Amino acid sequence: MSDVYAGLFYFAAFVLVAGLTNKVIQYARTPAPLKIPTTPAPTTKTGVALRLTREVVFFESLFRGSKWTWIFGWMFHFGLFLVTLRHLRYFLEPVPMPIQLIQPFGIYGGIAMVIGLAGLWGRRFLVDRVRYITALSDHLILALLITIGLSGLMMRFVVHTDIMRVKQFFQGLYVGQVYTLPADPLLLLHLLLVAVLMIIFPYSKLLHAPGLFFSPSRNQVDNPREQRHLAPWARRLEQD
Amino acid sequence: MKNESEPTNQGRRDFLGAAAGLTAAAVAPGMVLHTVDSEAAAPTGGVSDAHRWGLLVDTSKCADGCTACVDACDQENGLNLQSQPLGDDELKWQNQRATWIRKVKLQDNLTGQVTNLPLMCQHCEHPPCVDVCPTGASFKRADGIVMVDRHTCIGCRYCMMACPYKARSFIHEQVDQKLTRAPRGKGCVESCNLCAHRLDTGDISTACADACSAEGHQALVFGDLKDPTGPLRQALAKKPNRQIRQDLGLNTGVRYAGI
Amino acid sequence: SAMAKAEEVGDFVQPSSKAAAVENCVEPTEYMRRNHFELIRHQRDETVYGGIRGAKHSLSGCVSCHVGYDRQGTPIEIDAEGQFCSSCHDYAAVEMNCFDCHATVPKGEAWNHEVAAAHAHPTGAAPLAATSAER
Amino acid sequence: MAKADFEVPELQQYPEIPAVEPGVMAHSSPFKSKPQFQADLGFPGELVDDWQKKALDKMGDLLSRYRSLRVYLDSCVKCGSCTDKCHYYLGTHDPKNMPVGRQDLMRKVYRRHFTLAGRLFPKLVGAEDLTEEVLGDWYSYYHQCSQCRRCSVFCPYGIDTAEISMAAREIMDHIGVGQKYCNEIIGKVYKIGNNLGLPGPALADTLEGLEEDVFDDTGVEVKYPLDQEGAEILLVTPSADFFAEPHVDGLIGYGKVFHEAGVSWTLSSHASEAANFGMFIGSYENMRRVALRIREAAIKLGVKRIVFGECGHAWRVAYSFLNTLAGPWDFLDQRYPIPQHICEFTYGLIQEGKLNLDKSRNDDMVLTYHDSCNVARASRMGDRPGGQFDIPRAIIRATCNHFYDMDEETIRDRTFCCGGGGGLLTDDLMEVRVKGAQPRVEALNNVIQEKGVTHMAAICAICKSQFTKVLPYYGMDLDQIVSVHQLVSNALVLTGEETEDEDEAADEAA
Amino acid sequence: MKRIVYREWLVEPQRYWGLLAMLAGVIAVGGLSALYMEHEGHWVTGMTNSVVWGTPHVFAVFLIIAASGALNVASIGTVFDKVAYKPLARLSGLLAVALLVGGLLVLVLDLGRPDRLLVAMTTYNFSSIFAWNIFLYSGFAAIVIGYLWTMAERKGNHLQKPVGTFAFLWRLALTTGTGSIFGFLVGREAYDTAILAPLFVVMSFAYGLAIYILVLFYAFDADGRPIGQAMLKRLKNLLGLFVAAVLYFTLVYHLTKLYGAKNSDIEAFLLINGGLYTALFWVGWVLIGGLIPLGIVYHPELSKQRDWIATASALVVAGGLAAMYVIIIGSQAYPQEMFPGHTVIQFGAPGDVGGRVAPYSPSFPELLLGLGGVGVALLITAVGIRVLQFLPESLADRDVDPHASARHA
Ligand code: HEC
Ligand code: HEC
Ligand code: HEC
Ligand code: HEM
Ligand code: HEM
Ligand code: SF4
Ligand code: SF4
Ligand code: SF4
Ligand code: SF4
Ligand code: SF4
Ligand code: SF4
Repeated sequence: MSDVYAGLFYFAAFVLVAGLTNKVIQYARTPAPLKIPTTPAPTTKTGVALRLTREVVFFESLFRGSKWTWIFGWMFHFGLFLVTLRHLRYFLEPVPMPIQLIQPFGIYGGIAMVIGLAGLWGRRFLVDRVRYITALSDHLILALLITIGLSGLMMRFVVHTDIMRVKQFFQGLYVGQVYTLPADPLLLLHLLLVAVLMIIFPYSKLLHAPGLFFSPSRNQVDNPREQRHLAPWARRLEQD
Repeated sequence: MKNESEPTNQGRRDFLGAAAGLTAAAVAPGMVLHTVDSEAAAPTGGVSDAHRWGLLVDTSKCADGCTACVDACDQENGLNLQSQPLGDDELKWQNQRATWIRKVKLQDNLTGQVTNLPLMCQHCEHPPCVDVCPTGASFKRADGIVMVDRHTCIGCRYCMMACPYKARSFIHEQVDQKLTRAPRGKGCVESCNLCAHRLDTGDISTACADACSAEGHQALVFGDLKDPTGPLRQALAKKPNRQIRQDLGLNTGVRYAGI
Repeated sequence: SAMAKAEEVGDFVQPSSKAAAVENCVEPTEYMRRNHFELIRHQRDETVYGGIRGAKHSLSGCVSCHVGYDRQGTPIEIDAEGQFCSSCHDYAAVEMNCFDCHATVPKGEAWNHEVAAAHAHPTGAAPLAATSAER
Repeated sequence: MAKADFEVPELQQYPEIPAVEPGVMAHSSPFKSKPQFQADLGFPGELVDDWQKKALDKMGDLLSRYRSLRVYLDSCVKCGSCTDKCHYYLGTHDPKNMPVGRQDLMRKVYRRHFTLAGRLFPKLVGAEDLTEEVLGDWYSYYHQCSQCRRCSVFCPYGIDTAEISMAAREIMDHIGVGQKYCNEIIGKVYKIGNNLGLPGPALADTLEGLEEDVFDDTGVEVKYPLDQEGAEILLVTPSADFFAEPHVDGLIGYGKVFHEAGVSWTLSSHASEAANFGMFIGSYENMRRVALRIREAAIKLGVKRIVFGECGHAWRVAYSFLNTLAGPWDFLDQRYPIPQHICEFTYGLIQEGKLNLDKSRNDDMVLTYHDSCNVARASRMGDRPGGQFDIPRAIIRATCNHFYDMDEETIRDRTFCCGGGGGLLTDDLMEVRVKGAQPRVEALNNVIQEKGVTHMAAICAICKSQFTKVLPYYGMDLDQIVSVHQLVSNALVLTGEETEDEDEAADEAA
Repeated sequence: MKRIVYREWLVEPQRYWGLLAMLAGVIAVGGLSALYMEHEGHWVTGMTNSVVWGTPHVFAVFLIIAASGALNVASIGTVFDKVAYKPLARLSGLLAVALLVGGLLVLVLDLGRPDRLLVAMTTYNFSSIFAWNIFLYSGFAAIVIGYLWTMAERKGNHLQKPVGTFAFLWRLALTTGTGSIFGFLVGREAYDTAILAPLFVVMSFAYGLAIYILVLFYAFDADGRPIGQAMLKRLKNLLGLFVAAVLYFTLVYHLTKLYGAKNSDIEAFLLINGGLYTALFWVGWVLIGGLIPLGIVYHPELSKQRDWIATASALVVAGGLAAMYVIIIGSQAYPQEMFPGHTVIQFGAPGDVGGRVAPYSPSFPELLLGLGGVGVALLITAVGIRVLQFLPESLADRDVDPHASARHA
C-alpha cells in the first residue's frame, strides 16, 4: 500500500509540476499584441502589482460582481490558503516559525474552506444562470475538494491518524525511501484524492490560478500613449 | 450562627445540584480505574456533596506578627516560586503577584482595638465570581470548594471584579518554576482552593490550618460544615462567629469569630 | 534530526526515563500515538471538577514516567528540545501549551504520590517539609 | 413610440435579473457580407470548403498570437459573476448572451480540439466539435456582443468577452462568413476615407455651411478648415459629425473651442474618419490599415498634434492602439499627448480659464451623462486613471447648471453600453439593439422620473446614433441625446460675440 | 418620494490609500502592543490585582456603547419614521458594526489568554451577564448586518421596519447588558446601583451620535458632498439633547448614591478628594464632555457652523473617554469596603493595597491597544463606505426632505 501511494505521489507531483510549468511557459510565450487593460487601470508597474495583489488577495472584481459568490469563494480560497500553510508541517523539516504559528488557524481555515465550498456548490443548483453554465466537471471538482476537506477534518476531530508516520512517509519520498504509511482509511482516501487533484490541476479550470497573473486586462500598465507596445509578430508586419 | 446557616445549606442543596450541573456531569460515576504502574497512588473516588468544607478563624487567637499560614500556603501551592519580573516596580509587583491568603490587621474606629485575621477565598455558597464568569471556569465543586478551572479560564478578570473579598489573583507574569501539584501560568486567575489536592487524597487538612497549629496558635479550624460531629461544627458551636460582609448573603464557608 | 530516532515505534521514549524500563504505555502504543491528548484532556476534567487524582491518564503520571534524566540523575524538562514530548511535537509542529502551567519535571509531586502516605494526620500539625518533597 | 415587430422590454424602477430563456435570440443574426465586400478586406467571399479545418487552424493561429484568447479560454471557472452583467442578456434573457455563455460557444470547441481533458472526456468538460450548428450559434451570438467589456470588469480574471467575440469574427471572416455592415464600411474607408462614404468635396461643402451657420449665430468668423497643410492640429472625428444631429453640433463645438484657443487646425479628407471598424471584426491587419491613414494624413499635412473628436471605440483605438498600429509618432510635438481627446483639449482650456462659459445658456436642459463603454473601460483621458470619467463631467458641470448622475451601478466603469456598439449599429439587428439598450434606458428613465432630467450627453458617435434610433421605442424623444461639445458650443461666449448678457453686465457695472 | 441615491465614497485613490495606510499603522502599533502584553504578561501594564481592568477596558467599553449609540440614527429613521434620518441609516449601521468590532477586539486582546477565544465562544455560563453579552454582541452584529441588508436590497425593503425595530430593541438590551456588567458587581460600591444601566443607555446615545457626526462630516467633506443646514440643525439638536440627558442621569446617579448613606465615602472620593479621578469627573466628564458641548450646540451663532458642531462632537467623545475612565478605573482604585467600622492597617504583603486607594497609571501598550481598536473601527468604516454604497449622494435639504425645504424656502 505504501509503495502504491509512493508511486502515485511521484507521478502526481511530476504531472503537476511539468504540466503547470508547461502551461506557464506557454502563457508567457504567447504575445499580447495590444494594450487592453480594463480601465481605469494603473499607469505604473507598481500600480499593476497592487491591482493584481488586490485581485489575488481580496478577489476585488468578484466582490464588485457578486457578493454571495465572493463571500463563499473567498472563504474557500482563504481557508484553502491557511490549510496549505498548515500542511507545510508535513513537508518541511524543521518546521519554520511562521508555519508553527499558523497551525491553529489552519484548522479554522479547514472549516471555512468546507463551508465555502458548500456555498459554492449550493449556488450551482440554486441560481438558474449558474446552473446553465455548469458542466459535470464543475460539480466533480467541487465534490473532490469538499471530500478532501471533510476527510481532513474527520482526521482532525474524530478519527485521529498517526501524524508522525505521515510526515515520515513524505520526508522519505524526498530521498527515495518508502516508509510505511499508516493504514487509516480516511488518510488513504484523503491522500488519494489529493493526488487526483494534483493530476487534474494543469488540465482543468484550476488553471485560473496562474491564469489571473497572465490576464492582459489585469496585468497591463495603462501607458499606451507614453510607450509603444509592439508584439514580435506585429513588428514583422511593419517590415513588409 | 450554626442554626442560621446550616438549614439554608440543606435547603439549597437541590438547587446547587442543578447549578453545578457541569460538576455533576464531570464526576463520571462508576468510572473504571486501573492501576498500571505500581508507583501511582490509588486514585480517589471523587468529590460529592456529602461534605461542605469550611474554616473557622478565631481572630482572638491569631497572633500579631505571625504569618505562618501565609507562608505555608505559599509553599504548599508554589506561590513562593513566583519571581518578580526584571524591571517591574517593587510595590506594583507586590500588588501583582498572586496571593491566596493574606494577613489583615484592623483597628476598630471606636475602641481602637486591633484585630488580626487571615483572609482568603471565603468559598461562598452563592459565589459572585461563579455567577459572573463567562466561560464557567470559575466553578464550585460539589463539596463547596470554589475554584478556577484554569484550562477554560480566559483571563477576563471579571471574577476579580465581582469578588467582594479581593480573594483572587491574576497571574501577571510568566511562571518558570512550578510544582507538579500546583500548576500555574500566565494569564489565568486563581485563588485559594482549600488545598483541594489534599482533600482529594483523603487528607482532611489544609496547609494554613496545619501551620497555625504547628505554630501553636490554633486560630484556624478546618472541617466539614455538614458534619455535626466534626471539629468545625463543634468549634462553630462554641464561639459566636459571623461572615465577613454577611449583608451580601453569600453564605461563606469561612467564618470568623471575634470581629 | 528527530526522524533518525523514529525508525521504530517506541523510539521517542527517552532511554533514561522510567518508561524505557517498562513494557507498555498506559494504552497500546499505536493508540497513544493517535489519541494521547484526548485521554489527558478527559482526565483533566475529571481531576479538576471531580477531584479524581492520580488516575491512569493523569498528566503528572505521563511526566513522571516519560521524563528523562541526565547522568547526575536530575530530570530533564520533558518539553525541552529532543525530550519526549518535544521530540514529536516539534517535528509535527503541534503546539502544546500544557507546560505553560504544568511542571515539566516531577517536582513536589502531586500530594497523592509519595507525600500522602507520609501525611496521615486527620488534622493538627503536619510536617511541612513533607509537602515539598522534591526529587 | 416607434413600431416594433418584437416585444420592447418594459422599464422598471429597479433592475431585475431575468430568468434564463434559452434560445430566444437564436434567430437574430446580421446580414451576411457579400463576396465583393469580403474581397476588399482580403477574406474569402463565401463559406470555404474545408471550413472546419480552416477555422480550427485560424483558431490555433490566434491562440498562438493572442495571449488574451489563450488565457481567457483556459481560466473561466464558471463562477457566474459575469452572468448578469451583459446588457444583451438583461434585455433578451437568452443565456447565450451571458458573457460566459457567449464565451462557451468558443470554449467548447477549444476544449474539444486544444485541451487534453476535452479530447479524452468531451462530455465531462462540455467539449463539442465545431459543427454547422455551432457555427450558426457563433454567427448569431458573436454578433450580439457590442464588445463593451462590461463583463471584464466583474470577472475575477478580467476575462474580456470582447476579445473572444473579436476572435470569433476573425475566424468566421477567414472562412468566408463575414458581416455585411462592418465589412462594407471598412471597404468604404479604404476607398473613400470614411464610413459614410462622404467624398472630399462633400466634406468641404458641409464645413463651409457650418462656418456660415456659426457666423449667423454669433457674428464671429469661426473656421472649419479641411486639408490645410501646416496647421498645428489634425482633428480626426467620426464622419457622423459632418452631418447628423446631434453629432454635428459637437463638431461646431470643437471648432469654437479651437477658435478660442487660437490654434490652427484642420480636418483631413484622407483621414476623415475616426472610427475604426477593424477592431470590431478583430482583424489586426485591417485595423492597422485604417489607422495608417491617419499617419499618412498627419505626415502629409505636416501637423504637430492629433486630436480626436467624440467617438467611443475610435478613442479606444486611438488611445490604446494608435501608437502600436501606426506609431512611432516621433515627428509630432511631444509636449502634448499623442493622440489627444477633444475633451482633454477643452478641459485644459477650462482649467486655464481660457473659455468664457455661460452656463445659463444650457438652462433649458437638465443633464445626465452616459459613459460610453469604450471610453470608460478601454481608454483614459488626462494623466490620472479615471480621467475618462471626471473630465467629461467636469466639462458638463462647467457648461450647465443642472447635472445629475445616473445610478452608480450604471455609470463610470460599470456603465451600460448603449446597445449599438461593436458593429451592431445596423437596422438588421434592431431587435437586439432595442433590447440591449434596456438597462441603459432604464437608468436614464429613473433619473428622468426622479431628478427631472431632460437630456443625456454622450461622447460617442455610435451611442448618439443608437439612442436617437432606440429611445423612441421606449417612448422617449430622439433629441434627448446631446453631444458634450454641443453643450460647450451652447455655453461658450466667443470673443467678440455680441450678447444681450454682456449688455446687461455692462449696465450693472455702470 | 425621491429615491435616495447612495454612492461609494469617491475620494481620490491617494487620499483613500493614504488614510488606510495611516489607520493600518495605528492598528499595527496596537497589535504589536497587544502582542507585547501577551508575551510578557500583564505585569508590563499598569494593571494589578486591585485595578484589574485598565485603559483597554476604557476604550473597549466606550467603543461598544458608542456602537449601540451609533445605530440610533438609523433607528430614528426606521423605527420612528423620521424621513429626514433615512438617508443617514446605512452609515449608522456600518458604524455600529465597526465600532463594535473595534471594541470587542480590544476586549479580547486584553484577555489573559486570548488564545482561548474559542473556549469563550463555545462554553457559556448562562448565569453570567458577561456571557450573555457575548450573545448580545454577536447577535447585534448579525442583526445590524441583516438590517443593512434590508436597507440595501430591494427584496428586503419591506422587512426594514420590523428588523429595524428589533435591532433597536436589541441595542437597548445590549447597552443595558454592558451597563449591567458593572451593575452586577455587588462587591463594589460604585457599581452597585440600578441607575448604571440607563446611564449607559443615554451615554451610548451621546457618544454614538458624536462619533457618527465626526465620521459623516469627514466623509462628506472628503468627496465634496453637501450637507444641508436643516440636517446640521437636526443633528446638533439631537446631540444637545443626548448630552443633556447624560448630565441629568449623572446627577441622578450621584444623588441616589449619596442617599444610600454607606456610599458617602465613595461619593466623596469621586466628587471631592479623589485627585485625578475627581478632576477627570469634573473637568472631563462634566465640563468638556457636557457643559462646553451644550454651550456650543445651543449657541445661536456657533451652532450653525459645521466646524463648531464637529468640535462639540469631538469634545463629547473626549468627555466620554474621561467618564469611562472615572467609572471603570476610579471605582476599582477605591478600596473595597469589607470591615465596616474598622480601619484597615495592614492588608497582606507590603505594597498590597487594601485600605488605601490603589495606584494605577496607564502604560503605553495599553493606550496603544485602545487606540488600535479605534483604528480598526475607522478602517472598517472607511473600507465599507468605499466599496459599498453606504453614503447618500447628498444631504442637501432639498434632497433629504423636499417638503421641509419647500416650507423653508
Ligand atoms: C508506566 C509508565 C508510563 C506512563 C504513566 C505513561 N507512559 Fe507513555 N509510554 C510508556 C512506555 C513504556 C512507552 C513505550 C511503549 C513502546 O515502546 O511500545 C510509552 C509510549 C508512549 C507514546 C508513544 C511514543 C512513541 O515512541 O511512539 C506516547 C505518545 C505516550 N507514551 C504518551 C503518554 C502520555 C500522554 C501519558 C500520560 C497519560 C503516558 N504516556 C503515560 C510508559 C508510560
Ligand atoms: C508520538 C509523538 C508524540 C509524543 C511523544 C507526544 N505527542 Fe502530543 N501530539 C502528537 C501529535 C502528532 C499531536 C497532534 C494531533 C493532531 O493534530 O491531530 C499531538 C497533540 C497533543 C495535544 C493536543 C494539542 C492540540 O492543540 O490539540 C496535547 C495536549 C499533547 N499532544 C500533549 C502531549 C504531551 C503532554 C506529551 C508528552 C507527555 C506528548 N503530547 C507527547 C504527537 C506526540
Ligand atoms: C493556565 C494553566 C494551565 C494550562 C495551560 C494547562 N493546565 Fe492543566 N492544570 C492546571 C491546573 C491549575 C491544574 C490543577 C487543578 C487542580 O488541582 O484542581 C491542572 C490540572 C490538570 C490535570 C489533572 C492533574 C494531572 O496532573 O493529571 C490534567 C490531566 C491537565 N491539567 C492537563 C492539561 C493539559 C493536557 C494541558 C494542555 C493542553 C493543560 N493541562 C494546560 C493549569 C493548567
Ligand atoms: C492565485 C490563486 C487563486 C486565485 C486568485 C483564485 C481565485 C478564484 C476566484 C476569484 C474564483 C471565482 C470565485 C469562486 O467561485 O470561488 C475561483 C474559483 C475557484 N477556485 Fe480559485 N483561485 C486561486 C487558486 C486556486 C487553487 C489553488 C484551487 C484549487 C486547489 C482553486 C480552486 C478553485 C475552484 C474549484 C473554483 C471554482 C469554485 C466553483 O466551482 O464555484 N483556486 N478562484
Ligand atoms: C500530500 C498532501 C496532503 C497530506 C499529506 C495531507 C495530510 C493531512 C493530514 C494528516 C490531516 C490531518 C491533520 C490532523 O489530524 O491534525 C489533514 C487534514 C486536512 N487536510 Fe490534508 N493533506 C494533504 C493535502 C491536502 C490538500 C491539497 C487539501 C485541500 C485541498 C487538504 C485539506 C485538508 C483539510 C481541510 C484538513 C483538516 C484541517 C487540518 O487539519 O488542517 N489536504 N491533511
Ligand atoms: S498562622 Fe495562625 S496565628 Fe499565624 S497569622 Fe495565620 S491564623 Fe494567625
Ligand atoms: S470569596 Fe470571592 S473568590 Fe471566593 S467564592 Fe467568594 S466570591 Fe468567589
Ligand atoms: S478570569 Fe477566568 S475565572 Fe475569572 S471570570 Fe474570567 S474566565 Fe472566569
Ligand atoms: S486552604 Fe490551602 S489554599 Fe487555602 S489559604 Fe489555606 S493553605 Fe492556602
Ligand atoms: S463585451 Fe459587453 S456585450 Fe460583449 S458579452 Fe461582455 S458585456 Fe456583453
Ligand atoms: S466572471 Fe469570468 S470566470 Fe466567472 S463565469 Fe464569467 S467569464 Fe467565467
